[in-house]
Formats: sequence, C-alpha cells, structure tokens
Amino acid sequence: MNGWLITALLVWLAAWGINEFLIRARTGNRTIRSAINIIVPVIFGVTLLVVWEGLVRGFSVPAVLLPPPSVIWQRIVASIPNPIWPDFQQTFLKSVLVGYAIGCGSAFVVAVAIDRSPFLKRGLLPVGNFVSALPLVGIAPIMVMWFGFDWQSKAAVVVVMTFFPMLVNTVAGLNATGAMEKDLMRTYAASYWQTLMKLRLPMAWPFIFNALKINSTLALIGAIVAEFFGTPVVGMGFRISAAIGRLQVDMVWAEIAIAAVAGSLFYGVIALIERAVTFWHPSMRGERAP
Amino acid sequence: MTTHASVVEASGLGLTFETADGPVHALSDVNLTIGKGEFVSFIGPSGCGKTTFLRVIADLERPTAGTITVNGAAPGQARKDRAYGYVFQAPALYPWRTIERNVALPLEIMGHSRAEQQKRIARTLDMVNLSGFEKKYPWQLSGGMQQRASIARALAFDADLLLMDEPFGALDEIVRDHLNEQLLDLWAKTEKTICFVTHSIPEAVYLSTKIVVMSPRPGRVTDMIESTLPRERPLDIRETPQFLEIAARVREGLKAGHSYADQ
Amino acid sequence: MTTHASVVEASGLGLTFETADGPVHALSDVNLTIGKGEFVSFIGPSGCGKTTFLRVIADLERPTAGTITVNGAAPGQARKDRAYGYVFQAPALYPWRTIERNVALPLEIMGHSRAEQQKRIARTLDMVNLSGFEKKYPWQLSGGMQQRASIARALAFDADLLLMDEPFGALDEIVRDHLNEQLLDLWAKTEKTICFVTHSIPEAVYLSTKIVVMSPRPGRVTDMIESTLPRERPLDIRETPQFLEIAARVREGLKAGHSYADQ
Amino acid sequence: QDLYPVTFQLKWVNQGQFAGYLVAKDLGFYEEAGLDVTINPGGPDIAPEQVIAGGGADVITTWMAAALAARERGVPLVNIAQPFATTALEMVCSEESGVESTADFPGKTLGVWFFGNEYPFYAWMAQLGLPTDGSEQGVEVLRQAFSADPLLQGQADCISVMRYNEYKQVIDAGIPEDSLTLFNFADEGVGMLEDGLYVLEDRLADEEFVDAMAAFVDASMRGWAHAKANPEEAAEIVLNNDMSGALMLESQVYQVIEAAALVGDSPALDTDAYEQTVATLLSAVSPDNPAITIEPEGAYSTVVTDRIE
Amino acid sequence: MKRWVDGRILPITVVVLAIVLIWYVFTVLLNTPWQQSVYGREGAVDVPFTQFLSDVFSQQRPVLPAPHQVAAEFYTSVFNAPAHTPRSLIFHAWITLSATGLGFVFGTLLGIGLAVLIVHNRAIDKSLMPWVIASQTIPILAIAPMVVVVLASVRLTGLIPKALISTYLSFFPVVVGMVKGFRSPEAIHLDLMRTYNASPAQVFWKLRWPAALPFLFASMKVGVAASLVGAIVGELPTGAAGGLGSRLLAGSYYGQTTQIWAALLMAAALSAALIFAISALEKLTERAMGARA
Ligand SMILES: Nc1ncnc2c1ncn2[C@@H]1O[C@H](COP(=O)(O)OP(=O)(O)OP(=O)(O)O)[C@@H](O)[C@H]1O
Ligand SMILES: Nc1ncnc2c1ncn2[C@@H]1O[C@H](COP(=O)(O)OP(=O)(O)OP(=O)(O)O)[C@@H](O)[C@H]1O
Ligand SMILES: Cc1ncc(C[n+]2csc(CCO)c2C)c(N)n1
Ligand SMILES: [Mg+2]
Ligand SMILES: [Mg+2]
Repeated sequence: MNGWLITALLVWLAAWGINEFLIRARTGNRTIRSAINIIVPVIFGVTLLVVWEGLVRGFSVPAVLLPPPSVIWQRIVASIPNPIWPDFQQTFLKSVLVGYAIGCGSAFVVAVAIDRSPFLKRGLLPVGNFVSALPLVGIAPIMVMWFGFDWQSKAAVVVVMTFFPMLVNTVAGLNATGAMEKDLMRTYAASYWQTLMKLRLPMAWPFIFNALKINSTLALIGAIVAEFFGTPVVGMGFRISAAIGRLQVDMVWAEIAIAAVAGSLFYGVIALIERAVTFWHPSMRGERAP
Repeated sequence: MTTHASVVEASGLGLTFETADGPVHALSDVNLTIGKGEFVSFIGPSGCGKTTFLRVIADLERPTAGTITVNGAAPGQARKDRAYGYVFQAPALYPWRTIERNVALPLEIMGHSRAEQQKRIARTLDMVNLSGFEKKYPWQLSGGMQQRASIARALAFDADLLLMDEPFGALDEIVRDHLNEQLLDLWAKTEKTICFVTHSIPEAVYLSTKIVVMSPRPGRVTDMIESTLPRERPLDIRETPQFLEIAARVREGLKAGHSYADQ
Repeated sequence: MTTHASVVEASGLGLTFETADGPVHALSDVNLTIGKGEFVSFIGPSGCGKTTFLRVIADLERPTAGTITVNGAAPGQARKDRAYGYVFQAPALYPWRTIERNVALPLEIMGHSRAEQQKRIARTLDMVNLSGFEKKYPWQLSGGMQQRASIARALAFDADLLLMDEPFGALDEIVRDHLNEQLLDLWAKTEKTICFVTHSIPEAVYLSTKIVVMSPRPGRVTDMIESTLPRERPLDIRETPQFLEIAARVREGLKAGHSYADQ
Repeated sequence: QDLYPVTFQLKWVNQGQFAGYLVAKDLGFYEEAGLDVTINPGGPDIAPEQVIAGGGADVITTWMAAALAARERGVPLVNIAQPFATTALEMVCSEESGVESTADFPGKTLGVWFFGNEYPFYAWMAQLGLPTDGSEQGVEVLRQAFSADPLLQGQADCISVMRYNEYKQVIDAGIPEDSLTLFNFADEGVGMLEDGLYVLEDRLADEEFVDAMAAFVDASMRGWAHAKANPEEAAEIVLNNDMSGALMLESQVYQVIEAAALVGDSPALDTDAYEQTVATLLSAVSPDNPAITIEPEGAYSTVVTDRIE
Repeated sequence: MKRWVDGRILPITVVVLAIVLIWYVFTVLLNTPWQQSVYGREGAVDVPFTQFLSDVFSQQRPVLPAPHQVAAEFYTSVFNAPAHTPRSLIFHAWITLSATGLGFVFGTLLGIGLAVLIVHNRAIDKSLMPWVIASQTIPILAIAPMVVVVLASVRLTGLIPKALISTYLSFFPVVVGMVKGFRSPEAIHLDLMRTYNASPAQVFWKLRWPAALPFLFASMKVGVAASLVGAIVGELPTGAAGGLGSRLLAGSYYGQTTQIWAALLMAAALSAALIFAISALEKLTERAMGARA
C-alpha cells in the first residue's frame, strides 16, 4: 500500500530532475528548444497524474470521493460514443461556440459603435463592470426562464459572460493608439473609417486577443454551470451534476477531463491566431528593439 | 495655389496650454512669413515651441491668439487638401506594416493606384538609400533607418510643403551630411517649401534660406537670419568665413535665450 | 587595482549574435588597450558595435571569441566589484522614484548610509546643474534633464571606470558644450578612466586622449587616433588647426567605413 | 455526563420535510437520549451518500432508490429505519398540456429531478413502455431545477412535485387545483420509499453505535409526533433553523402537516414496501438509468429498530 | 454643465435611466402572458390599460420583477430587517463578504507567490504555466459541491471551503497579471541593476515589484470579482448556511423572483464596492509613486 506513496514520491523527484536538466540544457537548435518547451509541461502533467494515482491508492481514498486517473481514463474510453460525444456537441459545439461568437462579436460591434461617443463610453463602461459582476448563478435561471431549457439559454449565459470583458478590452484597445500615430493620420486628412481600419484596429488586436483568451475559458465554465439550472438530459454540465447524484464519480471526472482538454485547446487555438495576427507586438518578438 | 507668394503667414500668433500647474505659454506673438520655395530652419533650446509652431501650421494644434494662414487659407483647409508632408520627431512607423507598406500608407489613404504606389515607393526609398529593405518590419531596422523610412513616407505623396521636426536627430555625422545633400537636391529640383527643426547650428546654416532662432518661456522668435549663402551649396561651403559668420550669429542668438537650470 | 597600468585589455575580441535571419557579427577581432586615466571615445556609424563593446566591458554581453580583461580580471569580476559606472544611451530612470531617489538607487544597493547618500546626491546633482529638482519625478523633466540625472546616477558611487553611451545625444549644442567642460573637469580632478560613445566628431576630438573609429559588418576597429591636444582644453581649442586636423582624420576614418545602403 | 456525538446529513435544505428532526433537536429530545446531534442541511448538489462515504456524517437521510444505487457503487449503506412510510412524489400536469392520463404522455415534455431522484420516473416510463429520447412516441425529459417554474411558465407539460412543497407552490401561484392532472407515483405502482435513515454497514458492528442510533431514531420519532401535534410550533422551529431567511411560516405549517402525515406509527422498515421498491427498480434497468442491476443483499437491518422497546 | 458631461455622473445616470426604462419594457413583455392567463381564469375582459400595467408591475412571482419591486424588496430586506437575522440582506452579504475576503487574500497571495516562482525559475515557468491555464478550464463551479463534501470529510466546514473556491477562481488573474508585471521592466532597467551587481532580492524589491504594481491592481480588480462569484457558488451546495448564494437558491426554490433579484443587486453592489475600494488603494499608491495627475 505504501509502495504507491513511495513510487509517487520517486516519480515526482525523478521528473523534477529531468525537467531541471532539460531546462538548463543550452542549445542553439530551435527544433530541440521548441521540443523541450513541449516536453517539459507534459512531463509535469504526467507526474501530476502519477502522484494523484499514487496518493489515491496509497491512502485508499474512496472512489466515490476521488477516483484514480487510471479509472477515469477507462471511463473516458468506454464512454466516448455515448454520452461524452453527444454531451460535447450540446455543450461545446452549440452553447459555447455560438455564445462565444455572439458575445464577443456583439461586444466588438458595440465597442466600435460607442467608440465615437465619449459620453456613452464614460456611462456604459462603469455600468458594464457592475453588470458583469452579477454572478453567473444568478443569471442562469433567468436565462432559462427567457430562452427555454435547451442550449439557447446556455448560449445566452455565455453571451452575457463574455460580453463585458470583450467590450472593455476592445474599448481600451481602440484607445491605445499613440498620439503621434493619430496625428499622422490627421496630417493625411484620413477619414474616420480609414483611421479605424489602418491604425486603431491593428493597435487594438493585442487587447482584443486578451479578451478572447480570457473568454475562451469563461465561456466553457459558463455553459457547463448554466446546465445546472434546467436542461434537456444531455450536456457536460448535466452529466456532471447527474453523475454526482448517482455517485458515478469517474464519469464526473471524465467529463471534467474532456472539458479541460477542450478548454485548453480552445485557448491554444486562440493563442496561435494571436501569434499570427500580432506578430509585430514586442511581447511576441522577444528580440531587442533597435 | 502656386500663385501665392507666401505659403505660411503668422501674425501675433500665440498658443497657451492650460495645465494643472497653470498656463504654459508655448508660443507668444510670433510674426513670420514663409514664402514659396523657402527653406526655413527653426532652432532654439528645448521647450521653446518649435514643435508647437510646426503643429499649428499642420492644424494639429489650434492657436489661442493671433492669426495664421497656410496657402492663404486656414491651416485646416491645407490639411484637408493634403498640402503638406510632416516628418515627426520620432519615426512613428506602424509596426505591423513592412517598410514598403508604411511608405504606402498615405498613398492608400489618398487613393493612389497599386501601380502608382509601387512606383512612388521605389523612388522615395531609393532617395533615402533604403532600397532592399522594402520587406523588413520597422523593428528589424536600426533607429537611423527607421527615421529615413519616415522621411520617405512624407516624401511619397509629393506635397508642396514639407514640415520636418528634427528629422536627422538620431543619425551620425556622415549619414546626416549625405541626407542634407539629398534634401537640398530635392528642394532645388522641386521648388518645395520646407520648414525644418534642428538642434545643430551647422545643419541649420547649411540648409536654410532663413533661420529662425527661438527662445523659451514664453516661446518667441528672438532672431531671424536671412542667409547670404548661394543656393548652390557644396559640403565644403561649411568651412567658408561667410558660413562661420552666420553660424556665429546663430550661436549668439541661441546663447542669449539660454539658461541651463531651466530647460 | 590602482597599480594596474591597463584598465581594459581586449585581444581578438569577437561577438556574434545568433538571430532568426542568421548570425550578426557585431564585433570582430577587436584589439584594444585602455590605460588607467585615459579618456577614450568610440565613434562610428550606427550598428558598428559601439554599444556592444561597452556592454562586453560591463559584462552585460558575453564575447564569442577572443579575450577581454577589466582591471586585470574577467569583466564579471569588475561588475561584482562595482568597478564601473554605466550611462546608457537612454536615461533609464525609474519612473516611480524622484530624481534624488533615482540617484540614490546604486547607493542603496551598495549599502551606503543615509547621511552618506544625502551628501553624494547633493554633490552629483550639483555637478550636472540639477540642484532644486531633487523632488521632481522623471516625467516632470525635459529629455535633456533626464539624461543629466542619469549621468549623476552613474557618478554618484564614484567608480574608477565610466562607460558612457552617447550621454549627450539629446542635448542642444549650448548645453552640450557646458557638460563637456564639466566632464573634462571631473576627469582631470579624479583620474577616472572614461569610455565614451558619441556621434559627434568635434565632441570626440575635444574630449578624448584616444579616439577609436569603428566600422560595421562586421563591427571592427578601423582607426585609432592618439590625441596630441594638451590635457588642458578651453572650449576655443576647437578652432585651433591641431584640433581641426584631428577632426579631419576622424572624418576620413569614418567615411572610409561608411556605406549608406547597409546601415 | 458525556453525550454521544452524532452528525446527521439531510438530503435537502432545512424545511418542514425534516421537521421531526429539527424539533427533536431544538426541544432537547436528542440530549435527553444522551446524544449530541449536529444536523447538516443538504442542498441541490449535495449527495448525502457521498458525504457519508467521505466520513462527513454518521447517519444520513435519503431516498431508498438512491441509497441502493450507492450501495451497488460501493458505498455499503444500510437502512436502519424508515420514518416516511408513504410517498409524496407526484407528477402534475397543467390544463394547457391536455394530459389527462398516462396515454397522453407521448410527445409531451416532462420535468424530472435528477441527482438520484430520477429512478422512480424512469421505472414508471419503463413500465409504460415509453422511450425517453424526445421522439414522437416517447416523452421529452427536462432536467427540472429547484422550482415549479417550468409548469408556471409553460416550458414543461408536466413537472415533478413533492406533495408537501412544490405542489403547494403551484396552487399558491393561483392555478386552480381542479385544472391540474395529478399522478401519484405510488398509485401508478412505481412508488419508492422516500426519506429513510442510512448508516455505513461496518458501523453496525459497534454496539455503542447501534445503541446511539436506536436512541436517535426513537428521539426523532418523538420529534415527529410532537410536530404532528403542534404544526405551528414545529414550523416556527423550522424557520428558526433556516439560515436563508426565505421560508414563509404559512407554507411551512402546511409542509409540516403534510410531511408528518407521511410518518408511520413505527420507524421499522416495512419489508413489503422494500421488496416492492427493489422489484420496481430491477424492472426498469437500462443503460441510461442504471439504478441497480442485481438484487441487493443486506441493504437493511432491523438491529436498530429492534432495540427500541 | 460641461463638467458634468465630462465627468462621469451624468453619463452614468443617463445609462442607468436607459437601462431602467428598457427593464420596464421587458417587464411588461415578459409578464404579460401570465397576466393574461390570470385574466383568462378570472374571466376578466376589457381590462383598462392602467389597470393592466399596475397588475403587471405587482405580480407575486413575476418572470421579471419591475425595478421598483426589486428596489422595494431590497429596501425592506436591507433596512427593515434586523441586520443579524437571516431575513436581512446585510446578514447574507456579510457572510458572503467574509468568504470573499478570505478567498481573495489567499488567492492574491497564492497568485503573487506563483508568479514570483515562475519569474525566477525557468523550470517552474515551463512546467507550471500551461497547467495554470488548464486549471482554469476545469469547471470548478461544477465540482464545487464535491469540493465542499471532500473538505467536510476532513472536517473543514463553514468559511474555509467557500474561501478555497474563491481562491481557486481569483488566483488565476493574479498569476497571469503578475507574471506579466514582474516581466514588464525594460531590458535596460534590468541591465542597470546588473551593472550594480544587485542581488535577486534587490532586483525584486527595487525594480520588479514597483514595476508590477499597476498590473497587480488591475488583476486584483478582476480577482476580487472572481472571488465573489466563487464565494457565492461555494454557498450553493450548502444551500441553507446563509450567504447571498443560499439566498439566491432559496429564492428560486420558493419561487420568490423579487428576492432573487434583490440578492443579485446586492451581489453586484458588493463587487462594485470591492472594486471601488481597490481603485481607491490604487490611486493612493499611484500618488505615493509620483504618477502623473
Ligand atoms: N500638450 C501640451 N500640454 C502642455 N504643455 C505642452 C504641451 N505640448 C507642449 N507643451 C509645452 O510647450 C512648450 C513648447 O513645447 P515644444 O514641444 O513646442 O518644444 P520644442 O521647441 O519642440 O522642444 P524640443 O527641442 O525638446 O523638441 C514646452 O514648455 C512644453 O512643455
Ligand atoms: N541582442 C541582439 N541580437 C541581435 N543583434 C544585435 C543585438 N544587439 C545588437 N545587435 C546587432 O549588433 C550590431 C551592433 O549593434 P550596436 O548596438 O552595438 O551598435 P551601435 O554601434 O551602438 O549603434 P548605434 O550608433 O545605433 O547605437 C547591430 O547590427 C545590431 O543590430
Ligand atoms: C435539484 C433538485 N433536486 C430535487 C429537488 C426536489 N426535492 C425537494 S426535497 C427532495 C428530496 C426529498 O427528500 C427533492 C427531490 C429539487 N427541488 N431540486
Ligand atoms: Mg520638438
Ligand atoms: Mg549604441
């Protein structure tokens, strides 16, 4: 029994050593460098799982409280076709993506719309902060009341959750333009739209991507939790809650694992797009300025 | 427009910034006429209002006293006519555009065709010795190259009036000499009117037909020197007594308006 | 340490940056000895490795070829001994500290007492004509004043070696002259060794006992001129034939290493 | 003297449904029985079975179907007493839905409570032969949240209600009682035992614990008897224990009366009712609804109730 | 007048008024179906419009309560109930606030601590950062009940479980912001420290920390709102232990919509107050650090 604990400890120490070694390894080779950048967190994650397995087994934690990763993995493999895939479709492909697109999209449009009115900006932003502080758990039942119990109401929750971060960041981004860059446009007698498209929008991308990244995790959490408040009998949040009630804790963790992977991938994709769009930003260059 | 004798006419011009600490008199009672084809340098200690004056001409700042006309009308009209090119003190290149796209920016805005853009980019980049760097991004260039790219951008759309705020500040003597020659050449060929801010006395004397010496607190014109040098100026004109004499007068004017502790 | 004849000794020094576009040879085969008490100016087109060389001396950059010693040991040792003061090309003041606290920064780090700090701050701020501005924050000062504050900061802890990278770049001619005099005065009084980067030929000639002319791609030393001017230098020494002769030689050296298209 | 500490986990928030226990605690019945009882309220996402498995409680109250399901998943729960002898779970359909009998169910949307409360419903549908996939011939299932809203707002044709709680809310909202169609799960032959008392099997080997549980059950039944006789006083006690401040005296009086009516004369488990619950659950096994798949053994014990008188 | 327009009071007032107006319109729209079914049952016909409006604005369990209903409920439960009883919103706000505060302090400290480790050790940076991001994709809100149960099994109950959920939600913005902040000093500022041969601690306290302060305040504002959400969510499973979360839930079990909205209003007001407090702290710090007026 304590063999598990000792194994966990040894694996952890070994992984720590390997990672320190990899990090310290100095090489000019770029492919090796980027490989190391991937391997190191993977080793860390695997270690985390091994330690988890070891602790759960070593201390004989009841499976209804916390199952070991191996059991969760078996559950995932067995349940992919049903119910994990339908749940994923319902929650991620419908609620999250639709809500995310509408929320971020409409916030962007509103930000551009109020951008011309300092009056609205000064009035709307503080009120926006106030509204975005409304707890999700409060909005979710209301959205179910308004939009019915299917995915539309979850998407609505996601819209509300993602709207204000996006609005605030976009407005901040549109204001980030330097005085001299703006003056340059003025000397060309450029129109409002020319200035927007050629100067202010490019300048705003780093801020906008910041919001898009924050929102990618918020959206998923929002959709899942919203399903605690009335749903059809499918969806990741529904499954998690129903499975806790039935003490199928392995299923709970299987869905959580899927959510974590999907969320991380979502975040990663946005980060990649960000890298491509804002390649010019100092934080992406990592070279010294001339 | 080409029939106007004077391009810029300021009379009793004043500009006061209201700040939290009280008003700052950036310009006060400036009277100045710049004729077509003139090359006017502005020189003076830091904070004396050189940049502010250029910005007033460009309709980037509104005077609080006096009047100013550009091409015989309000500065705003000249701006809308895209009558001037402005080189800022800093390069102000857009980092997401390559050098070539940066130079193309005013051309895109003013609606030039693609082919026309290509031609002008090639011509102006060549003028500032940046051919071969079209596809680089600003951060891949040294400070001096960036500054030259911003000059190319101001030249690209061929405005009749050039407003240049310390364009050669970050360049070493040799490059500076070279660009001084190029600028004189361009000026001679095209009959442009140029307003030029600099800290360097030899540069001011070498380039200008008229040197305006300014002094701070409040910003005002303390001396105005019409150059007696010929229009044709080889680099070694700078060793002539005539040149040194003008330079000495500028230095005197500068010193008069100077005090270390407060600038 | 005071018994060492040479403060900096570089032989076959090279530094290559590995970048995505391939290697950049910032320095190549630099051989140079700087004796105690010398005033050495570095001049050369932008990108020729002046800053890089100063950074190597300061142990901010590691050479990839050749050897260098500072005070007879590795540069890292000199850095740990706090043997030099460095003035960067930009002021690099901390915006959340007043001018006086900025100057105090190295003193705090090196563990000087409060009283000692006060004394040194007063002395060095006076030297750069900034007395009265102790409690101002950097943004309340003009660019030139900021640069002077950063010079004061480097002088405050009285290192024997001063590394100064275009310290007077943003200043106009009059202030520049004044600070040149002050620096010569300090140097004469304290027997410090000074490495000085500049773009101005007169400045280099006026200040230095030795002028190092550099040229880019790869960055290397193309000329080294021992000044024949006396140690005592009034400002008007700049009109003497001897001065102009040295200046001409520097200009020639500079021109030789120059090509517009690639810097 | 030393009181025997007992932690008791409820299935739901403090309300009239648990009046007997709250009364017994507040009026000192437990203390008189030598017990120091801590009553932990539950909530929408608290599974008492999980709490007891994790050592967070000595005894819990839960529905039998959920307890049996937990037992099959490795939490060895044993029923030691069954205060609620009859059931209160019902399904109520609005007038607009047009549902008058089970024959009208196909194509309708039905609100169901999950979280271990869904087993009776699925057994019922299995008995009626109705698929629950939302198809034409089947019914659409809606995971019903905390309240009666889906019916009032027309999102569902029928919803689950507890006789003592949500049903009253529907009436109070102004819907005339005679316009509703009511299905009682017991009458439909799929009634399952509700609030019973459960402990972990191995604890029953401890004589002292069994004694304590006997005292606990006995005192709780005194509490229920008192609540039945004095519903107003019991409702006041419930309100005093309500930390949300949302309960209304009037509805709690109603709830206490209705809940107390469910309590049988003896706390002993009626084995016939047990057998029927098990049989119904086993009849409805499906991959979607795996309550229990094999006949449970040792899922109840009479050692505690035997020790009372 | 000009100062009003330039300031914030007038714009905010106008926006709030607009919202209230829209709210009223939605109140009518959303509550009409129920009102009509009530009229239908009563057999009332030709109800005058004023009567209809007053009925719609005074329903017992409206789908959307009118602003004045919420305001009245808010007023009664804040001012007319003794502050130490569960009937008072102050009582619940205080419970939630204590969990929020504790979780926020834990979260901020944890976030700063992690950021310090990440900035100073490359191995930790490379291994930890991706998992810090992944941790936030775990729907903690969904497993909050299990967390509460698991913690209860090790005898952690009451404030601590809620505070831990708050911590989990609030440490993330702080880590991200502070890593950015600690790395925000320009290379030249770091080089300066190197020329002084400053120790890592000196670099941290004299350069990284002051440079990171603006980022700290920005992340704390996000973090404190997250903490509040965490505390409220932590109160849901233990639905009867008091706090705004349990108030929200209880409101919905018993169909008291107005009570839900009043609790929501209180939650938003709490978070606005917390954010305001942090802004005030920020202003003070900025002034001490000589920022531009
Ligand atoms: N927007 C502003 N608000 C307040 N004061 C200003 C503003 N712009 C400029 N000033 C002040 O006006 C005066 C003139 O500034 P200006 O930039 O024209 O100086 P300059 O001659 O260009 O100096 P430099 O040589 O440093 O470029 C200075 O005292 C400056 O501080
Ligand atoms: N970190 C770096 N990575 C890549 N290349 C670099 C780096 N630092 C400097 N270089 C390159 O090394 C060369 C020398 O640069 P350095 O800064 O020493 O020039 P410099 O002589 O100081 O020029 P300036 O007069 O513009 O200050 C340049 O080509 C520069 O682009
Ligand atoms: C999520 C959720 N689950 C169950 C109920 C209804 N309910 C109230 S008490 C009780 C159990 C009685 O012992 C049940 C099932 C609900 N309202 N919300
Ligand atoms: Mg200027
Ligand atoms: Mg340099």
